[in-house]
Amino acid sequence: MTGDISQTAPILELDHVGKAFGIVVALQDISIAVRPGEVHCLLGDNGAGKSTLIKMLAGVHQPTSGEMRVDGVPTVFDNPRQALDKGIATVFQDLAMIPLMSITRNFFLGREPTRGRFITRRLDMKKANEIVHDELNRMGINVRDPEQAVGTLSGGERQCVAIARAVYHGARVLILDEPTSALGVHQASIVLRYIAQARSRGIGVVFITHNIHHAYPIGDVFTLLNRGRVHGTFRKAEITETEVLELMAGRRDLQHLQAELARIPAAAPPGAAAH
Amino acid sequence: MTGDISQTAPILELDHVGKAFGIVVALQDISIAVRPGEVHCLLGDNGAGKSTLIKMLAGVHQPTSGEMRVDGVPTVFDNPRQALDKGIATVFQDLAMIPLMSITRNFFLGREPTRGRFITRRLDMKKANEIVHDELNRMGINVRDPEQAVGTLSGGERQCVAIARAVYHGARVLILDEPTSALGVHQASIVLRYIAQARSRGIGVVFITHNIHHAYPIGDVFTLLNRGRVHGTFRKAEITETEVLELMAGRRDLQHLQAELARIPAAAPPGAAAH
Amino acid sequence: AVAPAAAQVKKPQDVRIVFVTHGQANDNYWTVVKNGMKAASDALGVKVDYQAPASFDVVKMGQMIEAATASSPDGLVVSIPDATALEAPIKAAKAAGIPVVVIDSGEDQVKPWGLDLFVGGGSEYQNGLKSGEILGEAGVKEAVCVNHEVGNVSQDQRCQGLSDGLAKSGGKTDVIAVTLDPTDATRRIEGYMASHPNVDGMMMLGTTLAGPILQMLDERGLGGKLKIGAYDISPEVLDAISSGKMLFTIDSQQYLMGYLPVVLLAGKAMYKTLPTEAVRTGPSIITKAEAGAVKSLSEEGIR
Amino acid sequence: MTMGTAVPAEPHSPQMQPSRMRRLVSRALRRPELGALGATIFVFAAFGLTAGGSGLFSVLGITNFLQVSAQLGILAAAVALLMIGGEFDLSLGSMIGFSGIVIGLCVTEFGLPLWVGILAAFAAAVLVGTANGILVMRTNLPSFIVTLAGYFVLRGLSLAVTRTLTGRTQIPYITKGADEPFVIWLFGGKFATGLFQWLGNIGIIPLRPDGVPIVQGLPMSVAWWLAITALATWVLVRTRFGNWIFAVGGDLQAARNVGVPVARVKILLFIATACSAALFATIQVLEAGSADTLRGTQKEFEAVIAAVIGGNLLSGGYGSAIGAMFGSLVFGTVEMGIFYTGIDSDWFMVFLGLMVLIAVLFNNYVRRKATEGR
Amino acid sequence: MTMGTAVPAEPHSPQMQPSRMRRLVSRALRRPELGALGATIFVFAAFGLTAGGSGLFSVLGITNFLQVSAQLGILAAAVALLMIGGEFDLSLGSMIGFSGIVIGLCVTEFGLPLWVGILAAFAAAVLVGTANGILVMRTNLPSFIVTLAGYFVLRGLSLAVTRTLTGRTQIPYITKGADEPFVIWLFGGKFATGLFQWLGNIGIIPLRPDGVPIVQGLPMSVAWWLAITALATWVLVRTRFGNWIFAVGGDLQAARNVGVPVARVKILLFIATACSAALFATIQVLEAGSADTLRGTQKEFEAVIAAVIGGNLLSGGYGSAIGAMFGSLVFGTVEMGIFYTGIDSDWFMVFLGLMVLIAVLFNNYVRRKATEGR
Ligand SMILES: Nc1ncnc2c1ncn2[C@@H]1O[C@H](COP(=O)(O)OP(=O)(O)OP(=O)(O)O)[C@@H](O)[C@H]1O
Ligand SMILES: Nc1ncnc2c1ncn2[C@@H]1O[C@H](COP(=O)(O)OP(=O)(O)OP(=O)(O)O)[C@@H](O)[C@H]1O
Ligand SMILES: [Mg+2]
Ligand SMILES: [Mg+2]
Repeated sequence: MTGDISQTAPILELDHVGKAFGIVVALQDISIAVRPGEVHCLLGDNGAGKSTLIKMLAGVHQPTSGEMRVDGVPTVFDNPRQALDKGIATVFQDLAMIPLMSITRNFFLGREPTRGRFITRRLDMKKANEIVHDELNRMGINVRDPEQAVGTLSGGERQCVAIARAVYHGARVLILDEPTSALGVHQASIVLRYIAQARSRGIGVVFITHNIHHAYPIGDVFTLLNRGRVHGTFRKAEITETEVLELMAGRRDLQHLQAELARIPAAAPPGAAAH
Repeated sequence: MTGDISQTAPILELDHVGKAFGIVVALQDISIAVRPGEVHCLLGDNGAGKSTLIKMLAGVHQPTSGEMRVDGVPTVFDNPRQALDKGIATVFQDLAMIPLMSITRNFFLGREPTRGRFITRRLDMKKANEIVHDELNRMGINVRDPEQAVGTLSGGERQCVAIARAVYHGARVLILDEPTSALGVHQASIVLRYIAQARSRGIGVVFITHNIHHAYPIGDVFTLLNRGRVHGTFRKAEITETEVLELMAGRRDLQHLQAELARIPAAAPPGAAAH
Repeated sequence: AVAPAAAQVKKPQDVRIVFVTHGQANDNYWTVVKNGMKAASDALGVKVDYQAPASFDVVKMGQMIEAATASSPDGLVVSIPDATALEAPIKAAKAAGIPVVVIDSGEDQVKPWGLDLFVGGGSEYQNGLKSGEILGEAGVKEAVCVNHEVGNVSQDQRCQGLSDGLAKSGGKTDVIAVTLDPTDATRRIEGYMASHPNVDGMMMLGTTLAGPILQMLDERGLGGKLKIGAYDISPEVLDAISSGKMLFTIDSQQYLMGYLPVVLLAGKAMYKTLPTEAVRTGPSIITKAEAGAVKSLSEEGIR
Repeated sequence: MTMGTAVPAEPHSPQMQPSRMRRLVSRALRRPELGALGATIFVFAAFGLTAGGSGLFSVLGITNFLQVSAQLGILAAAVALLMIGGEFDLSLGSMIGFSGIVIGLCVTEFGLPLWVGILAAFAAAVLVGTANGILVMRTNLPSFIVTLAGYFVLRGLSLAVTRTLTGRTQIPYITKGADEPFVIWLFGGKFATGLFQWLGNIGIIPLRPDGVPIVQGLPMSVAWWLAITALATWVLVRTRFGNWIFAVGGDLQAARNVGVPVARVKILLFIATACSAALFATIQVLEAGSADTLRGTQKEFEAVIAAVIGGNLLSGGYGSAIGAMFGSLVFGTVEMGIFYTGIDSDWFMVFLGLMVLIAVLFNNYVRRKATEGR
Repeated sequence: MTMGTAVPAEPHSPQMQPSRMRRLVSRALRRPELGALGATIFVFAAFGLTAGGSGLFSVLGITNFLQVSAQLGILAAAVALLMIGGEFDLSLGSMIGFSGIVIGLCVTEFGLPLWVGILAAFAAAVLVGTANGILVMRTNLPSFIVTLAGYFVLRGLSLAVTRTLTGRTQIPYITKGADEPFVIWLFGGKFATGLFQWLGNIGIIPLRPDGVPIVQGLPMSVAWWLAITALATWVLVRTRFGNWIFAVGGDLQAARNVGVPVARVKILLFIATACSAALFATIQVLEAGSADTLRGTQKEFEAVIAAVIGGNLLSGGYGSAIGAMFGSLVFGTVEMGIFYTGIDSDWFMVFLGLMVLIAVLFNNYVRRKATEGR
């Protein structure tokens, strides 16, 4: 845990930032930095404030105290559009999809490809459909029809669309709030590969997950949130997988936890016992 | 893979059941059985039809072909209420919560505890609040105020409420559609313990997850769905963890998958490499 | 059933006459017009249709006149609340060869547009003027005009007439805008009276609100203080006039506006006859002397 | 900076566990009716300043705007429940006219006693409400369009039937021959008459020449208003059914999935709304003594306005009956208050619109301050 | 049975990959306007049976109901976009009255040319639309209540200003002295006059005694109706802005989160709606030659009905402008058609309500069959 000053300059920085909803203080005194080419894992229990934190980075919420800096310049995002314009793309935990709209229209919402100019400027739906079809195929999702309403997709399919969209549009920072939670084994591995690719392109990634098997292989920096406060930031070199798991469990007694997990198969059902 | 006839009689059975949405065939020729005191894991890729299947069990969708039997009696659930009345409680993938309503009111929705009789019959909010507070505490969730709107909870907190509700009300069958997807390590382990407890009480459990570390320790029977069809049902005794993982990956080449996962840390970022 | 069939150009059962007016079917005034129309149609055995926009809407009315023209009736009966807006459709009907009779309002347009006949009372403004003069004679210094349709030209003209008529004897007039809801209307009037204690006269522009208003005045002990006039008649108004709670009401005998055009236009279709001069049905002022006599007729919807 | 220090996790940071007191306050501030209360206070203050001396706040003036608010409030309470349940009822106004006609025809044409007529009106309301509800639930059509049919059909039926039977569009003298003082008092009478007589005797209320105070009591509609608001609030806050109303309005699919009998809830709400229309009509008929096919025009609209001013969400799932009560009070007071300010009647609508907007903005401001500020 | 057999996974089960043809058909069947088309066909069939020989389907009759539908349709197209965007505009009807008054006053009181008056009306519309939009977005209040203020204020202003300036509430003879034939033709004239004269000459349209066919052409409002529907459809289906409209109506928060400029979209929608009211007013003023403070009453309501009949969702996020066109056609045809069937006008509203309901039920039935059946 030594301060390493020689690193690349951060793209995004939070400096003693806090966020309150009325009397509920969701975040307090948060300082983190997102650097290019680095995967920054946010760890923490349910309700620790991870989603609230990334919503500030994405321009959905505005901090109630402290300062946010983009490329070192103090910035306030009034809305997510401004964050997007700075190249910060986000996969929100609730996915931010319009159920009644088609996959393609959701995919390009706010960033529609157009054809022609001035008065004849129009959506290029053919191209858009093709892009969507290809991008989803790359993720192992085979949609019947890109003009199908998103509301009829399965939970995992919908999440894939949201990830593909963010990856496609994300230019400098990619924020992923539990992107793999609803994904199958195959799709999840593809998403992890995507993250690795983004990192190697020099994109800064903020990655939230509760799955140690997703977090440890890909993360470079791990920040633990607990009840709205930062409880430590660690580089991968300084920490083992077990320690990360301990962080993820909110520093609860891991022994206890593992004992518990071990107990489970022991409680075999009467039916199974009759075997 | 021998037929074992001596088992306990199933509570729920699907017999060559199919479901179509307009021209989209989501399920076809499905036959499964849910037995008391048994955890039945549904595995399958994203979009395989797992949620559609459990929605039929829960009375949300009606089969378009085939027969469903409860305790051996052919049954059609017109709505989820009828399933609930038979003791079948479900945690839906979209959680089925009303965001503007309080935690307590959501928890007891449709099963409200009342006090007094006839004209003076009223909600027993005090008792309800206490129950909710205790149940959530048991799951490791510390809500500030059970009268807080569900819409202000974090994704994981919300999922815990839905699980606690189903466990509390589920009398004979508990259906859980990716209940641990948004949960922290601690909360997830508690949910697994709950499932084990339910099993030992003789409750039949249907459990959907994409996490092998959650599925294998607890599952007694594994059914693989693929593109709307059952591709095999296996008892735990007949199958290893790796085989289950292979099933979960949709029988894709596991070697390939593991190679892929292994490749990820290799693609270390320039920043990290400078360390 | 009137004349030997042999002489007829057209049989009564083939005759169809269409009314298009600006009065809603559920307005008390126009319902009497309709009753007259119905009576004439039953008597002669001719077919009549009545059509009016659901709310005061002259454009819709123009479109209805066009629709009527399209169904090529043997006669068209219209009211003209807005001459500019209705000029084109009415002239088009006339041009299509349909005889047009004007009722209620629009006497001034009959000659210039080459229409066939006018059947109705005096102009709204003239009636209003008359009401003002009567109230003035009764000693009213400060009157209110209870208008349930602010913005409707004919109602506005009645209030304007009242104001000018009362001004002749030095009185002044205020308009109270109300709705047709009896509670709203009575409470507003009550509020107005409370803050304007000098009001001593009132004109109601219809009978719909008469009952509730009179009751409210009684309750507040204002009953005898006010000199009240109204337009149109209803059993309640007539009773009030008989018992002296109200002074008078202005009746246009609108039953005739429904009855006569049917008879006359049927005559036109069957015998090619039509009067040449306007038929005046009003205004007739009903006071205590006549009130009792017409009450039972009013209950039947004839007056 | 990147390398943080691991601080031991505090089990309870003080900010995350606000005190019981603050929690109670914050809970009170979260109530939907709070903003409406603010708007009410604002409206009274505004009229206190501009129309203070004009009699608006005299006994007569108060009775006056209370009566207007009360009648609207009876509708608004039911409409608020329906709105929380996520539906509309456009046929409300027509149902008022229709109920009045049913009572009138029963009494004057068929010679039945008043109470039978009233029962018939309520029976009709139950029928119409059931039809609305079943149609909405069966067809999945928006209630806007289903009840629109009722809007036209009921208004048309009132007219056609009345004209066929009586040749007119008004039915006068409904209460004249009736020998049912209790029924008339219950819906169209006054209460607290003793109090008002006493107030008159001690000189607080001016007396008429015949010794009767100019205001003889509060209209029964005020009592009905309070009773129905209390009932609606009880149902919403304290019963299972109330819980279900919030649920079906908040998320119909989720409510169905957890076992709420959604169809039953919505049908009952439509019935309640239609019955409030019948009650409104009964009160007006017994107060005015007559029925008219045009009664109730636009009331569906005003009731929704009152409910929305009172903080009920148009999109359903949130609101309160007490809010609707304040909303009716705001609307009724503004409507009557403008009269006392002596504004020219041509400008009436301009001021009505502005006052409603300002009241709602104030409502909004109060609610926002309460839930977000600090 | 429990012990299944592992079947090799088929890469493409045939049911999961419907043919291209079926996909196209299913896509067409998913269009929101399909049901409205069904309803339109139903209405025409119904009137063809009951009023076939009465002149409804003569050239004059067709022109007549087309004109009624066209005027409504101009509003309905804009209202459909606004509804898809998740908002309402109650001030629409008042805006019609107000625009007409603006044109009338400019011409008759201030002596300005007609086109300046029309420009002024549109400028007023842009202002009102902007105000509505900004208020809705700034305050987060439901548009119902914000535009309600406009509903009262604009109607009141029309009345008060007109009366102050002219002493009346009607402004006649607006087009009388105007020497602007093009402007008058553009909004209040007729097109396809040559065609109709020719049809008259060859005897398809009856001629008047003076040799002119009884219908001289289609009113320009029909051309405006088609043009505006086409424009609205283009915007919805083919532009980014259209995409944004669906998004803000479908889920405001999600749309904002992916970077849609929600405030701009909604404000523009309110402006478009107000402008459609100004266009409607211009057409009526130039056709009728007069303005009246009461014009446009209830049009906000009729436009919403037309849009809903046309398959637009009241809750936003789904619908089409072509659907709104069919909806207006259904409403206009029913309204005028009943007249030709010779039904007693007392029963008019009853039948109007039933026809609207049946049309919508039919719409619903068609849509359901199309998307779910098979
Ligand atoms: N709008 C809001 N109003 C009030 N409280 C809120 C609001 N949004 C979030 N909170 C509270 O802030 C806390 C942090 O929520 P957040 O969603 O950031 O958690 P999280 O770390 O993302 O949890 P999870 O892993 O379960 O998604 C929660 O306790 C939640 O109840
Ligand atoms: N209402 C619907 N209309 C049309 N298609 C539907 C509908 N509901 C589901 N589907 C389709 O059925 C398929 C199965 O969906 P389902 O939600 O059951 O998948 P799942 O196995 O639960 O996937 P996941 O693991 O991602 O949750 C998907 O391809 C989905 O697009
Ligand atoms: Mg979260
Ligand atoms: Mg699923």
